[in-house]
Amino acid sequence: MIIQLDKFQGPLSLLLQLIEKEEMDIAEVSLAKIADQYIAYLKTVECNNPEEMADFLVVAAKLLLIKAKALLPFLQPEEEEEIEEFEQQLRMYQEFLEASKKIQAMLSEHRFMFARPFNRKAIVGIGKQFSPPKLLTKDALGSVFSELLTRLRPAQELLREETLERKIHIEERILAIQNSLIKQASIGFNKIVAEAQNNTEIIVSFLALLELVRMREVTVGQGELFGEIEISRV
Amino acid sequence: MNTLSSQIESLLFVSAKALSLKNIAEVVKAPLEEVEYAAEELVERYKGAVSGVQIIRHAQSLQMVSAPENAKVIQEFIKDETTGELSRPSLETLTIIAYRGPIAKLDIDRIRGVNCSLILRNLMLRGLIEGKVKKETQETYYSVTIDFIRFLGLNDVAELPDYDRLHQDDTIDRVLAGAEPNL
Amino acid sequence: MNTLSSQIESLLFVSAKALSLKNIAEVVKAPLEEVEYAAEELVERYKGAVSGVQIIRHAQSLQMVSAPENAKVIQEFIKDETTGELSRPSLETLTIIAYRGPIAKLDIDRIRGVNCSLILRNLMLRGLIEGKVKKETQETYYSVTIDFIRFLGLNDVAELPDYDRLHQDDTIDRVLAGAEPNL
Repeated sequence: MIIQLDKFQGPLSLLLQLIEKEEMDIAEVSLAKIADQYIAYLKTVECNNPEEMADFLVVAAKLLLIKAKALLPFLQPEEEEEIEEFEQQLRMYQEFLEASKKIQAMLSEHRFMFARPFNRKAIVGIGKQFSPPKLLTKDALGSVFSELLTRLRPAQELLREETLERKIHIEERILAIQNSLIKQASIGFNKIVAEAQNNTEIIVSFLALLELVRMREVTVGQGELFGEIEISRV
Repeated sequence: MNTLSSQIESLLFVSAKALSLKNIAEVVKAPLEEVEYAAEELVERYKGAVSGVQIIRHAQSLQMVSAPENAKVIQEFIKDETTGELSRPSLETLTIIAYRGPIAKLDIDRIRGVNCSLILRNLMLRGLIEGKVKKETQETYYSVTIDFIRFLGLNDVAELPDYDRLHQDDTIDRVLAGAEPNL
Repeated sequence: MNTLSSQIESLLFVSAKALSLKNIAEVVKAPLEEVEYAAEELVERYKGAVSGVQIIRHAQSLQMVSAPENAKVIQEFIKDETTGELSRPSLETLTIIAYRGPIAKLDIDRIRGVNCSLILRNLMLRGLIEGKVKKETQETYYSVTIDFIRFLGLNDVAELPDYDRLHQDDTIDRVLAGAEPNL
């Protein structure tokens, strides 16, 4: 695949590229069709920034919802609305993407307008003029600088903390589910996510489960609305 | 031309930077409305005349600049090396801010579907956007700067193609209103 | 108006000093005679219009200046720009330059996270800081002026409160080391 995934380009850009490649419009049907491609593509991407990956996964979850709805047309109206909003978001992003191409074209014409360069003499005149803020003292300078240093410090530590955050891979979760099913023929989804530390982990586990269903390795059943999801080996 | 217009012209010329209408009104000691009216007239007059000097209007400020068609000559003369090149993510973010500014960071993130912190920081450093904190909510709202408009060769951001439609596209408001808080 | 006049107008606008016709002819790459003719026309046109900007001709040189009848307003503007206490952002910028100067503009921008051009310009206008261009890199480095040091009652920046400790604090070095390269 020759799709370029720029570091900051984001999930919507990837999705639009996939849709354009298939020469489709933004619609529920095309999004359902593209879901597998999108997820397949994510797997090929090396991403060591969990936050960035999370952005891609949120979109993956939405695509899976759309695909699920295509397969199970009796989904709740609540989800209907969410899908519609997502389509709108994508269309809006596409509009701005088009606009950004026009802006790029304008910039490349080099029709820059220049301000006059700052020239003290031109403003103040030849005479030397010194106009200090009358109330400013050396002590005020010292305390302002100390405050500035304090403000700059915590931001640094916060950054270091983030890099220690644990990464979760879909592959990892797939393996975990597969391993659980070695010992027993079926297991509840709640057991799988019992040790999840955050929502992202639960989402990733759910994506892993959907992936296993797609690969026809497991089947799932749910006895009642919002009931436990039972996962069984095929 | 009346005195007020002439005074505004002199001020814009001497200051060599963007001046807010409020600031101008204070200096010339005239009511803001009159200054607004005179400024409007001035911008139009410069636009109408094929002149080597133009006036940009943006966010209640005015700046006098050289005409876009002479960019090459001026760039050579002042040895300016601006290329106008931007990475695609920067360009996307700038586009959204140009059409929809002042816009909150969260809304930019929602439109692009990614966290834009790093890009915003970089655009601020380059002086292409500026952030203003809204007092009530402590949220920062971003707008493009006059410097960015200078590079486009426009007198006003409203001259961007499709500005009216994209500026107030109601689907944007719908998406922003309905978007999940955690995206 | 033709292209040549417009180019001359733009050049005079961005140039702080008078330009000789010869110099202009070199920059716009046109024969001196044509430049002379266009210049004459330009001067006449400006004379005819009541404008806040004028073009004056001294022998073989041209200069764009503000209209003399607006001198009082300009004085008022300069007074406005150069009196009063400093805003918090200006004060921060000034202390960074006092404790860390001589310091490059880009580094000041990075420390504050925003483009500081306008603040630096105002501090220069008031005579509180000055910039020196480093020959090798063409980068401007800022320091506080002797006038400002004396105003604080000091002989040298090193006499600022806690200078040794604050000057050497590595927080800023870490911010600068971690700064993203320009996108």
